[in-house]
Amino acid sequence: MTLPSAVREQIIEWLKNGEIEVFIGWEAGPVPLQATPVFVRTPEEVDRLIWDPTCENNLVAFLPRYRGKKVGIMVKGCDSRAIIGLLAEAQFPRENLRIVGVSCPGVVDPKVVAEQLGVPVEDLEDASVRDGQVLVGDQGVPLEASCYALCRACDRHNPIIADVQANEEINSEPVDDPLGPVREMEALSDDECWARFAEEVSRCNLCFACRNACPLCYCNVCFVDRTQPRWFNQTTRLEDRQFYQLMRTFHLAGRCVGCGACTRACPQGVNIRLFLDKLRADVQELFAYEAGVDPEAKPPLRTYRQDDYNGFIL
Amino acid sequence: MLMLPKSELSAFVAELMADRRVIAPVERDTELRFDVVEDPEQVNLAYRNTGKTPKAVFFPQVETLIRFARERDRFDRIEAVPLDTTPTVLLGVRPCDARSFLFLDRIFAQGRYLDPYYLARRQHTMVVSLACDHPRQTCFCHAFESGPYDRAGADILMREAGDAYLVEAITERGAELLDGMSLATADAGHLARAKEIEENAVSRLQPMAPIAGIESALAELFDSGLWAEVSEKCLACGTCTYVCPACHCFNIEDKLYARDGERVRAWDSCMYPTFTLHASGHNPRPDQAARWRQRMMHKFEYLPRNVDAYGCVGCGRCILSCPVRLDIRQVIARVQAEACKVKA
Amino acid sequence: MSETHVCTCSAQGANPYVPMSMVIERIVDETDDRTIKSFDLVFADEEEARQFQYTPGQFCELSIFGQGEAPFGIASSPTEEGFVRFTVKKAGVVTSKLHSLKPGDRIGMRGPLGNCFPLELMRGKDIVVIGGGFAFTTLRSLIVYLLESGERDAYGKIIVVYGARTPGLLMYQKDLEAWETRDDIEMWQTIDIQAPGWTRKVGFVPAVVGEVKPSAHNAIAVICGPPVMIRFTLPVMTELGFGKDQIYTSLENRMKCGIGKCGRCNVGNKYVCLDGPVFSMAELDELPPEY
Amino acid sequence: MSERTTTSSEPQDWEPKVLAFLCNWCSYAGADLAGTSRMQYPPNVRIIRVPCSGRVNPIFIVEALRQGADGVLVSGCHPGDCHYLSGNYYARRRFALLQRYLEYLGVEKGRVQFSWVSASEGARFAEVVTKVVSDVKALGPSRRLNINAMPVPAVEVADGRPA
Repeated sequence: MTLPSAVREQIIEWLKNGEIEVFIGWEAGPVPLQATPVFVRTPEEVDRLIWDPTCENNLVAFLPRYRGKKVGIMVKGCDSRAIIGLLAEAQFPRENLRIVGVSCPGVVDPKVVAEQLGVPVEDLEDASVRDGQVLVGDQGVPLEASCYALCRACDRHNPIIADVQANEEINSEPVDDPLGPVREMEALSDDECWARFAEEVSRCNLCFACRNACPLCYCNVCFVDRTQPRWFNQTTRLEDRQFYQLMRTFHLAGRCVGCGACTRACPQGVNIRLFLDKLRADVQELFAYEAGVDPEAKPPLRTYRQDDYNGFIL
Repeated sequence: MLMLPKSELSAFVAELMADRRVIAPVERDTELRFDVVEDPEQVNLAYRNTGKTPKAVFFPQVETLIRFARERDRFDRIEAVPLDTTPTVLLGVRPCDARSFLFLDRIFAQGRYLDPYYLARRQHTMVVSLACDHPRQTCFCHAFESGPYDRAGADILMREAGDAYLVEAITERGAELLDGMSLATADAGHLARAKEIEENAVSRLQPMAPIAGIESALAELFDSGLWAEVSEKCLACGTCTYVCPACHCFNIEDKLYARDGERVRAWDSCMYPTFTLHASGHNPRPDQAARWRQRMMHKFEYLPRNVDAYGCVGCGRCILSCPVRLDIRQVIARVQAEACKVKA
Repeated sequence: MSETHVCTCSAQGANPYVPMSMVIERIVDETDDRTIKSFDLVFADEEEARQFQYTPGQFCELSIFGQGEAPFGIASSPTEEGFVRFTVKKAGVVTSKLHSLKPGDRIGMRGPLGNCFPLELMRGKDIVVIGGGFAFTTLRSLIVYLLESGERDAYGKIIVVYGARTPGLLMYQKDLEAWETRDDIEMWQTIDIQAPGWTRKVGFVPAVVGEVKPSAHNAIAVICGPPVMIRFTLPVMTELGFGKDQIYTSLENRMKCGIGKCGRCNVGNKYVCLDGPVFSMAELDELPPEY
Repeated sequence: MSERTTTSSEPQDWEPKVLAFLCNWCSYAGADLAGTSRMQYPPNVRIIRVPCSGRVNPIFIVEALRQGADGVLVSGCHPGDCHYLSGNYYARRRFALLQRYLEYLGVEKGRVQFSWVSASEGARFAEVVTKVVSDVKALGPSRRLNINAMPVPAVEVADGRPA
């Protein structure tokens, strides 16, 4: 679906008057039900931009590459928190950003749609999204039933930072409990936890799509790429998969904004949110902090209080 | 032409399993992938294509090359790893993937040095292809003078024929294998049904310009701005190279344990900055544009010049698994268009 | 190149990934900053020692088990029997570990790999060897070979220009001194800035080459050194009349397998490990600058 | 499938290996005092001196477990006593999260512990080490994250996982 004309005109104006050099948005992709990122530099290209529930990528992941440039960007509710995450960590100046926010009912997971219809995912060839339905041939699946699992637990449909809002706000409660899977895992015995962890990451290919799709994973050299010392072998043995997932997620403790980009990007369907959500829950509980809400707040591991939780110390 | 009723597939697999390892599409860890069959019932041939490629059967994502044992407090006793010579049948491979084996042969089984690990597995494995009755929207095997019913790379080719598969020996060793099995001769009805399915399959292919000749186009485009453009949305994750049946670049690393160690090779990817990073910090391919250029040049220019084959079979996996849906067909089209512009 | 010795064991179908076991016989600090050491290796297996034949310009993969492998040019000459020398600068994981080893320690070696300097082509010609700093390793192999192979007469003049930042950074000092006293080789050593006690040339390598003015007539030049040195030396060579097919260099790229399989050391469609490391400038002109 | 080390069968004389990261200014001095005062504590602990508990990167702790440590102790100055004023406060936040996270992933409670020990608390150091060693002993040899306790694939098939 092309953007409302008012929004298109605003983007064109930004491009024309030099407020931005490039606008990062989505356009229709080669695969149905999955839009693809597009980088618009001229007013003529603005017509390529779309918004609909196939726009799953968190475009904020591209922002750190455009340091020093003036950039326009489209963000969903969850994505907008990543912008705040970057602002809070002083990674991108707000004045160089022009933000178009869209309220998002949840993005479509083709695998879920295929499952609902009982067909291979490749057979969703003529699928489209219209009027709250995913249409495949003469069959339709309601949008609520087509979303990524993590979108069903979404409590942040609306952008919390934007210069322009492209559509109407959405006020719906999460269908699933956002912390449900975490609480389930917490209730397991340590043997079961370990087995669950191993099972989840045993599919990991170590392709690093999660890291590269994550807007907050902007380290110049990731620990897995370091050679002196060398921490990591990219050999997809279980121990390497566990080590990678453990350390990467922990490096996001207090920083992960819960946008789910990692989990959606994973070509192997590893539920990385299961780990990150635990960290987010603990950060909330121990330090009363939620990442991606307040650009002025100090990230919890960059500050302290004298009366912080001390109960775990011998 | 022989025939295998679908109802007898399990029995057929069981017969193969009697004195061979059978690797076929099976459901593992919630995905369908090529893996060792433990129970004939597990084999699932009703699929479009697997997410991962069966190249891993010959060239595993990670394998131990040598082991070293601790001696005099140092790890310096080298132990070679026995080669995997288990007689194996690789069953149900799509023709695009079967063709990729012929390509990989040109890398690992030709030239001045031979790769013993690959060679051992390859020589002891029979490839049974399953013609592709339902090409996907992202398939472009036909751009390589191939198609969903290509028999290249197969020892035996199976074809969908309704309630049965047509089974045909392509190579001598394929014929030998079939000789030992009691398959009926195909009847006219199934032959006709198979033909119908084949025609339907071919008609599903999306129009696409042939790849042939792209190598000369690419030769002119090393310094083109197009690489920065096409790679702009690339996340540099390397998934495309991991799912590619023709990508064969690898890393060799040592792993050390308390009592022993091993030298392993693992798939690597030209999409990673560390792929070409020198110890000095210098990187001859400093940005994602240079890495994408390498990916395209390697597949479509260097390999045709070096081993006379494209490093791509048109399976479309990279398009389907890309987290940002970067479509290699569009890049190919851009290259072809750009080359026309340069000429004009 | 026909004179390249390819390790016969791999040609016979043996496993090209399995290293030979080598014992470190001697370790020499080559520079006064102690970042560069020469390692003289001897074979643990006599049969492997007999089969190992190489030509100047070729390289080997050295491995420290548990740390990994890295490629190094062979610094000894086939004429120096009983050991294989590698001169290694401490830079990465493998080299750091290598520098911590002692005589008697074992390491792995695969090779010889790659092509070599164009010895056939050099016959009957003057040979100009230009080196800078740490990149003198395979040049030493070449010079020793030319002088000691018993066929000194088969080549014309040998002119060597070797430069480093300071006198203490010039490697193989004993060899340099010995060469200076000979009359069948013309030695020019240079340092970047004047140092106390230094009586030879002062100045960057390109400038010294300009002063020495080696004749391009019936000559072959081999240049190895830091990229910046090569970049500034090339115009000087052109001015002296050297054609691109008369100038050779040795490339380095990140390398793993060393046998043309792992796919990372390529420059265009050429693999440094298989088609190189020695390339003529004419060949490099045809290739993209990916090194 | 075999394992690299035979940790599964616990020999009678198995003794845990505990790695301790001690801050230079307080806990390391405390350990020193325990030693010079000839206080008894289990010899199972290997000490790495670090400038401050705040210097301890979580990856050090995980790497210790990977390399086969049965337990890890990090000890620094008491809150308010940090030589660098606030290093231990930052460390405390990090470790609170890490300890919970490791337990969440199935690493047994008690493998990774934290303490504050000052330079004058030799007896306290001995007490802490005694407790950590006895906790780890009760847990048995560490197998989770330990690369030596991972299965060794015999022949790699398909995607590199053991057949």
